[in-house]
Amino acid sequence: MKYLYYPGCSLEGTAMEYDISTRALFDVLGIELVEIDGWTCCGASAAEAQSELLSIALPARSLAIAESMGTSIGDILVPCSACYLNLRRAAEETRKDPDLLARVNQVLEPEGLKLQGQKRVRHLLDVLSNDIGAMGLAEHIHTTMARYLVAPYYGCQCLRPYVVFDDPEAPTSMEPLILATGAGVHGWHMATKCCGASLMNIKPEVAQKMVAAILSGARGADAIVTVCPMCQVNLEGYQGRISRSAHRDLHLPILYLPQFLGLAMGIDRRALSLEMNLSNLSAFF
Amino acid sequence: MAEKSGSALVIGAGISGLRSAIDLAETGYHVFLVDKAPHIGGILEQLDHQFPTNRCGMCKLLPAVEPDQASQQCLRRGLFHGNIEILASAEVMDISGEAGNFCATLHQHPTLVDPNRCMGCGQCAEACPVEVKDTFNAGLSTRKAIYQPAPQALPGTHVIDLSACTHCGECVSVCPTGAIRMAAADRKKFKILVADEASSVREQLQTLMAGEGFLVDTAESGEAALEKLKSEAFHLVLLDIKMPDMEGVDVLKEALAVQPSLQVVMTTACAAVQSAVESIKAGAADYLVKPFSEDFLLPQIYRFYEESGKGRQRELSVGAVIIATGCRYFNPAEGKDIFGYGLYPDVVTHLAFERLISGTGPFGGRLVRPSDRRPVNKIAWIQCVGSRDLQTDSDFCSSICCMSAVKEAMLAREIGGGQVETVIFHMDLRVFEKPFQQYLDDAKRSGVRFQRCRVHSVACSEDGARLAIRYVDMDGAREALFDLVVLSVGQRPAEDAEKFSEMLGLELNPWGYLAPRPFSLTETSAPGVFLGGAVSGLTDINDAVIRAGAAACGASKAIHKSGGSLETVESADDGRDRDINREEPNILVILCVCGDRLKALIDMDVLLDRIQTEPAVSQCLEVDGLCSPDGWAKMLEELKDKPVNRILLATCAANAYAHRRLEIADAAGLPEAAVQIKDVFPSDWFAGGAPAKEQTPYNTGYVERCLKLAIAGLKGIHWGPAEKIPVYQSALIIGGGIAGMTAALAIAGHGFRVDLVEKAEQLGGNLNWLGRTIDGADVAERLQTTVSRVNDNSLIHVHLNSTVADIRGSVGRFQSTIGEGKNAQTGHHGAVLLATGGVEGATESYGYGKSPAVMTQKAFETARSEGRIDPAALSSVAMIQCVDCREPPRNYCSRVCCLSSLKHAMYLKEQNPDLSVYILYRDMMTPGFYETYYTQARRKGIIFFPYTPEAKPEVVVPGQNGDGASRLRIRANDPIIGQSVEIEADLLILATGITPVLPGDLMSKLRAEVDEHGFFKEADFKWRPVESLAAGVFACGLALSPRLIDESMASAEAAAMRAVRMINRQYLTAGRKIAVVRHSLCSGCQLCISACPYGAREIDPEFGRIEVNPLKCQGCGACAAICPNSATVLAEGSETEMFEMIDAAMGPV
Amino acid sequence: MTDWYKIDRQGGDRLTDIRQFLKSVLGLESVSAMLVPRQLPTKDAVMPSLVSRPVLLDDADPLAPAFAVNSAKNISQLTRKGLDANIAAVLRPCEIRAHIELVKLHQSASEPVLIIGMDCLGAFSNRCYQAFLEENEGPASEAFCRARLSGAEPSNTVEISPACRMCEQPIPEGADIILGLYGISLDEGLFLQARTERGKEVLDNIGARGAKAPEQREQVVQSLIKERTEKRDQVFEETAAAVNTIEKLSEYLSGCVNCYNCRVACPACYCRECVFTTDVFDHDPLQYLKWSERKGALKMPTDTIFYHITRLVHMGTACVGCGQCANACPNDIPLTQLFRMVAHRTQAAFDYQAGRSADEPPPLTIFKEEEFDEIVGLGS
Amino acid sequence: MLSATGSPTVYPEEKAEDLLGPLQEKLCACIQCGTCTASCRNAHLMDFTPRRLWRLVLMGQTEEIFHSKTFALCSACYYCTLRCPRGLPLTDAMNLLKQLGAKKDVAGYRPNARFYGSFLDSVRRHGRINEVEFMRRYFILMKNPAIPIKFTPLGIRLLRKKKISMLPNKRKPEYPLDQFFQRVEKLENQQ
Repeated sequence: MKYLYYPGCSLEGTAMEYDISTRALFDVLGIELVEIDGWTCCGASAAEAQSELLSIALPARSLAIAESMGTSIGDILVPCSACYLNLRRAAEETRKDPDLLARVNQVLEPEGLKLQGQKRVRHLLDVLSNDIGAMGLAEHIHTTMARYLVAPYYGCQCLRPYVVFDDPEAPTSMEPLILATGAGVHGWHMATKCCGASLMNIKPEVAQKMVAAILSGARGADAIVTVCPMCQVNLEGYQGRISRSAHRDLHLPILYLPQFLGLAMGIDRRALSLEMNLSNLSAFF
Repeated sequence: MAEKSGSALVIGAGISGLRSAIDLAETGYHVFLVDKAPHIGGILEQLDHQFPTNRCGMCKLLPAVEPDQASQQCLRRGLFHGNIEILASAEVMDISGEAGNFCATLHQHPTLVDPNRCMGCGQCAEACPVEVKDTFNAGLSTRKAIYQPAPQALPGTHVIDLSACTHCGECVSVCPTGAIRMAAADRKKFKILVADEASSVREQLQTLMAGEGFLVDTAESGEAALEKLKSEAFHLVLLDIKMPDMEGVDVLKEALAVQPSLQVVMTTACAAVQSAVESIKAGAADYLVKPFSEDFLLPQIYRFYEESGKGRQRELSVGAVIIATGCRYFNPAEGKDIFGYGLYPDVVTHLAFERLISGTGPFGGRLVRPSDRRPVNKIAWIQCVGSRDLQTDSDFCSSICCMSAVKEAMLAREIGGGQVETVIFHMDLRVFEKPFQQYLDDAKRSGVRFQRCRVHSVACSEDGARLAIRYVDMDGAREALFDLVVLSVGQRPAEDAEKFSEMLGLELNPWGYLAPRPFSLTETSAPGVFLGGAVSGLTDINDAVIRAGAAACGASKAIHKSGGSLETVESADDGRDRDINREEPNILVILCVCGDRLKALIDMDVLLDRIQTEPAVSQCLEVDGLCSPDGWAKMLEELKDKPVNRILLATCAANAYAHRRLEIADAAGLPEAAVQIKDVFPSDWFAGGAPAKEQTPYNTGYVERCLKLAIAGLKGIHWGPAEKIPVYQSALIIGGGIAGMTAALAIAGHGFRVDLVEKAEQLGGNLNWLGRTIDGADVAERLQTTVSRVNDNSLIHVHLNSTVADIRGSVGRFQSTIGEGKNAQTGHHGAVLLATGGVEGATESYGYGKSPAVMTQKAFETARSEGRIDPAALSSVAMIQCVDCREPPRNYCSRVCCLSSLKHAMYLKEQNPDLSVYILYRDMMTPGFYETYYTQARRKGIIFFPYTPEAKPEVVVPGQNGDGASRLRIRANDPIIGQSVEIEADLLILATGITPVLPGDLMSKLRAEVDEHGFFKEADFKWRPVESLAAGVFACGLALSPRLIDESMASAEAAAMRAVRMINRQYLTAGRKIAVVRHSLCSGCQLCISACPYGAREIDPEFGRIEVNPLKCQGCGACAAICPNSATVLAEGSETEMFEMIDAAMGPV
Repeated sequence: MTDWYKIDRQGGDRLTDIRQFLKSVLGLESVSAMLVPRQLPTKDAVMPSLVSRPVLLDDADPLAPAFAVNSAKNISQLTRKGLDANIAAVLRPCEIRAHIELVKLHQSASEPVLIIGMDCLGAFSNRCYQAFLEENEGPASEAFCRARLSGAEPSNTVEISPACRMCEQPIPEGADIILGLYGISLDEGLFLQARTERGKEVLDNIGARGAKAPEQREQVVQSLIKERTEKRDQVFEETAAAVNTIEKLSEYLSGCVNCYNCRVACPACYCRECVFTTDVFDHDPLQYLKWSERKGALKMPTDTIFYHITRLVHMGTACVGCGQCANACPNDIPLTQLFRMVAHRTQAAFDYQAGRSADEPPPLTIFKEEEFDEIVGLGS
Repeated sequence: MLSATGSPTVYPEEKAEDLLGPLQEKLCACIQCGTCTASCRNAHLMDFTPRRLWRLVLMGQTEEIFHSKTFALCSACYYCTLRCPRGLPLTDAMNLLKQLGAKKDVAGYRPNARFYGSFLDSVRRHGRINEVEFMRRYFILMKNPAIPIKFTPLGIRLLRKKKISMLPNKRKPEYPLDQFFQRVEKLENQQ
């Protein structure tokens, strides 16, 4: 099995450990990730706030490259939820609107690219839960994680607005994966509540309150696992400041899902880049 | 009884189906009433309370004139009508042929219980080990696999739920009458082939099913399976969807080619469910998901086994078909489930709530939470769940939920003694029918709270004890806690809609409902096939009953047109009319002794001795085993030539025999009333609860007392010759608008003369100025066709420029004076229909009359059609809804105005997209599929401002207050932005609604009532919506209430059907249970006249005596109760009889 | 309408003034006769009499504490079949109320009758009235009147009837003309109140002159009503305690001999033939034996409790509390207390008051969608 | 401002600029039910609730809309879009407002616009985002010394973890997209 791989900018920078652990995980699973040649930024939340066409054309560029890489490799796998949504949106909107597709292709044409809409855009969580599944993972689990109670945090953009692989309001897809490691699932109400996203840059005081509510909701759990670099950095980057303003200790380990699964599969901690996380992961060393 | 040749098929025995069936049966046709469910009544079986009375009232569907045609008993218990054959648990598989000559193929689902033997004792259900969710109680409780489908139905015949029954046989062994058939012998002949690659599956299934006695063979590949199917016949194949050598679907197709009648069930793993669903389309009977548990699998196998039994197909020849299969409801657990339905047990649908508060419901009528049975203090209703929601593909309104929520909230408050807090979260309140607004006001007064918003979500409260509703008010998002949340779930099309659409080539609307033709609510594109009730969109009871009447009318016309005779045939005298009043009571007592069991418990000699001393008893007959067909037949045999005039059948479980009373009566040559079936000992005497032997004297006394009570009652049975009143076989219709003309055509279509009286110089009424309907149908064209059909019909006599000057008489015999002066004619009619219509309401509000720019909707419509409106010359138009409406004194919604405004607004916007249109409204009344026009109007950019009666818009007319402005100015408030806005408009269109035109003098001469707004007062708004309590007087169209054109026409057809039923015979037969006056005792206090709800009594002007009209009298007994000295009595139930019965009941034990 | 008129004292006592007033009314062309309590010439009895010769009104005595018959029954006799003349009737408030009930039951007509209502001072039972007469050696109406108005006991030996003692409606509200007594000084002459157009016309025609309302009256009347209401409620309480089981009720009624006097005396009992005298209760002789066998002993006559309960059911909505039932009972059964209590509660349940207004339809003749929810509703 | 003057808005308004046209088209089926407001995690921070904002859009109140902070506070969680009973693309509409806010250079929205602008500049230059460069440019644009300070602690931690580097990363491949952006701009301006 092979997937086209779109890491996205974050996974080259602030979320390197997400990239590293994802690759490590798939390596153990025996699945090849083929990085899209010369992929470019998806536009993040900036493009859509500046220009409608740009917000489609930017991700479309990477999609078109992916298509040019042939049909032998399967779907496009995207770990970053923001990239996933932007790529997916470009794919869906151009499929619905032929005029838009034509305009996008007008932009792409000078580079010798053409978007045809052949590739499916899949989120990492989608692939893990549907293509591999808890059973598929179980074969590779060597270390029980029974000591841990884990709070699955889905965030927004892998679930919404496109309802693809899970209930956008009450998602459950992470649960079998966590359970497969032997760990327990922390039942909570915050699993889909927005982390504040780019508000953290623009209105940090607002976003930090949102994160505080999420961290409070996870009390009792040993860790939160995420599937989005934005969520990850927002949840772990400001724990000190948030604890101070909430007058409560809200520190909590935050891991990327492949990091957590990787631990259960016995992958070396360094190969999962656990040391790069901003939150204190001593409980997992 | 008079009979008419011709028969009809009514599919679906809910309210609508029942109404159609009874209408047709009363008119004399034979009706097959088919329902998939094992009981009749549809959803009404589950609803105890209906708005606006908060009670039931279904019995009002029963015939009121000639009441003896049907058993006058609670319809939720059952319907027994001589002309109606009820086929429960049956499904229509195919219909072929044409109007007047259809052939319908029926499949009878097995219930495994013989209804002729089952006495409803319930011992089987006690013994049954299988417990499943009780769908009757909306899943709030459980029931057994063998169960009584509706708790109130009589006799309480049980059925087996084949999807749950494991065929363990426990019930068979406890059934005292051997009513349950679960013979193992036939299973050896039922051949099953298991085709699966996995040997483990093959072995599991083979062991399991062979263990049950079936003949099982296996195949490991598709090729092998086909080989076996080619060589021998199988009944059932369990086929894996993925065979090693070929796709399961291909195996299926080939298998069906080899054995077309083969039942193939696909087996599949979870992941391949999608392809399993596709295989159904390819002809598979069903699919099952692996892995199977035994408990799940066996019932399914048995289901196929039982369904394949012989004699399940039946063919019916009918002249017309009415489809009244109702609708389904939205399942809020589907999709996003934002309200936590299925997740939190205290989130229920409105149907479940009805069961929850029902006395026969899971909690005995107590208002408690399903989760923990604790009392409920605060309830929320969430409206528009799966309605008016594009997210759930429901761009329609479900029409009934506003009122049902209001009703439920009022009931909850009543049950809770006013302590229960009730909040309804709603969008628009759709109070679009005549009594709705007033009911809503009552609810507000009684303390029901209303919150206008769309609820965002329901979640568990933080402490986990309650439900938190998240919603928005003008201040932003809020959260409120409740104990119970009721979801007003919207409609979804009937499961069968698509099937019938394919079967008969019927049209479906965009949401999958069977769609009627333009200008009709019931006619389909297939002649002879009609739609009734909610199958074409959910309706309230009133509407359903009217549509059912219209459908019956259409069916009746179709049968008549194709040669179904309207000649009445008198059936031979068979004792049913024997006058036993004049005979001394001479009673035969039949006692079922149940083998030796009764003798073991009582002293039979003593009993017989004591009974024989009763002078009225001529003979006492002991019989055995009435619950067996043999015993029953033997008993009937014994009755021949017995010189008795009354029969008492004494048994256990009398209810089980109630519907067979006529058999006994016919066998003995007696009227049915002369036969009584009574319980004289408790059924549990024979079911393990038998009392000890030493109690024999007590037991004997017990039976004696029961017998003597029954004998005393039987002595008082009154069955004389029924009075027959000759009928004028023609109808008078007052009003020549669309309703009057439609009714005239419908009645004339049955071959009767009609006098159609119109006061104007031309026919057509309001249709003369209406151009188009909102759905674009051409009104003028329709009017023209209708007028010429009326004029061309030789049976319809049109009197233009005429009124009815005087009218006398009552049902069957009205005499009228049509016209005045020397042109006056005298008319003789059996029925009178008022179709006098309505006019646009007058107003002085909002500057009307002060400026030509302020006009009514009618004025706009007229100006538009005359080309006096130039949309291009306008830049801004405002409309105000509910002008002088929906508040006292005109406290009703006029139904048509919102649609008119939308129609006008969209017209203007289409003609001139730059034109701004503003609609100021209270609640937009776009029920049903009209909702989509509201959506369209918004999409076209029409801007809507809601207002409340407390803060109405203000209008400043140019020149007023010394104002120099050239345009109208309308000031209103926008609640969302919380600020007032001012609209400058070139034109202001006022929706002033409809007021009725009903001649008061004629109404009082007809003894028919007028409601407080001047509309015709229905005998009952819901159940008898087109007739007056004064029999023989009907109304339709706007005289009844504000309505749209197609609704007016439906009411006209419904009224015509009822009228035809009055005039289609030469004589009307009075009921036998009616009141009589003993003039020698009467003091003339006239209390009885006031007390009679049917206007059946009046003072004879000649003798000053009180007279009873036998056709109008319903034998209710109100007169007898109010008369102090029994000067008026009911035919049955005089004091002497009552005293005797009381005396007997208080006798020794 | 509440216009007051005054007729000045003519010099004699109040009874003389009243007789003078009645004569002037009978003197009107529009009044053919007058029904009024009158001393019978032969005996010391006061009975309603239909007087057509004005001079005979010198024996009229509407102040006499005698109440042998509720005159509403007499008016029914006079008007039921239609009366082609107009009469006047001098009535007590309870008689007026009974009359109104009978009109609603189509047993009387209101049009031919001009009603002159007397403020009611109460009356003795027939037997006590005889004792009163003996005590006073003559009618002594004036003395009775003075005693009652001053609050003193009119007799040393007998009390006025229980019905009157608990009567909280002593003012003849339904009359055309009210002859006022309460709160009016004896020296001031007659105070008359026109309650209807018709009454006003009569008073104008006889030359009565308009006057201010008597000052004290309202206060006197209100305190009297308050006192009587308290008395009434006390009686209700005692009676309820005395009949609250079927055993106690049968003891209460044990003196009944089925003479049906109470029924005959009752103004509201209007049936041409009572159901208790029809064949319904004409039991088969064997039936009595059967009952006796079942119980061991059968009290005779039978059906006495049933009779009274039936009357309570039939008349409970129309009972005006005049007390004639008890007055007529030969065995001194305190029927008035029982009937008033039951009637009061029954009428309250229907928000009805017997005799209050001719326009109120009797209970059970109208149908209300919503009523008695406590009985038929879901909350019950 | 809306509530300040108390004088009513008069309709129909003179259409100054057809800025809101495409937005109104997206939203005109709105029934003002408020599901968007109840869905929004940030609604309590907004001066106008989303429902009110959409109403203002439909009523053409350009000035009020762009005075409002509401659209700037949208974190694009798509809850409102998911829930809207009319199925309206509300998050897209918020984006459109952000685009308009940037185009109009609305004062209250300027920091956001510059943040996104800096981001896209970086993308335009390198094809992928260079976080350090983009933040630096953003700080310079904002000319507010308080802003970089707010980000410093996180920046230092990221540096320490070697997730970002102050030096241009030579190892990283570059995919300049300037021409691509120019094509987009050109095409968009044609519309």
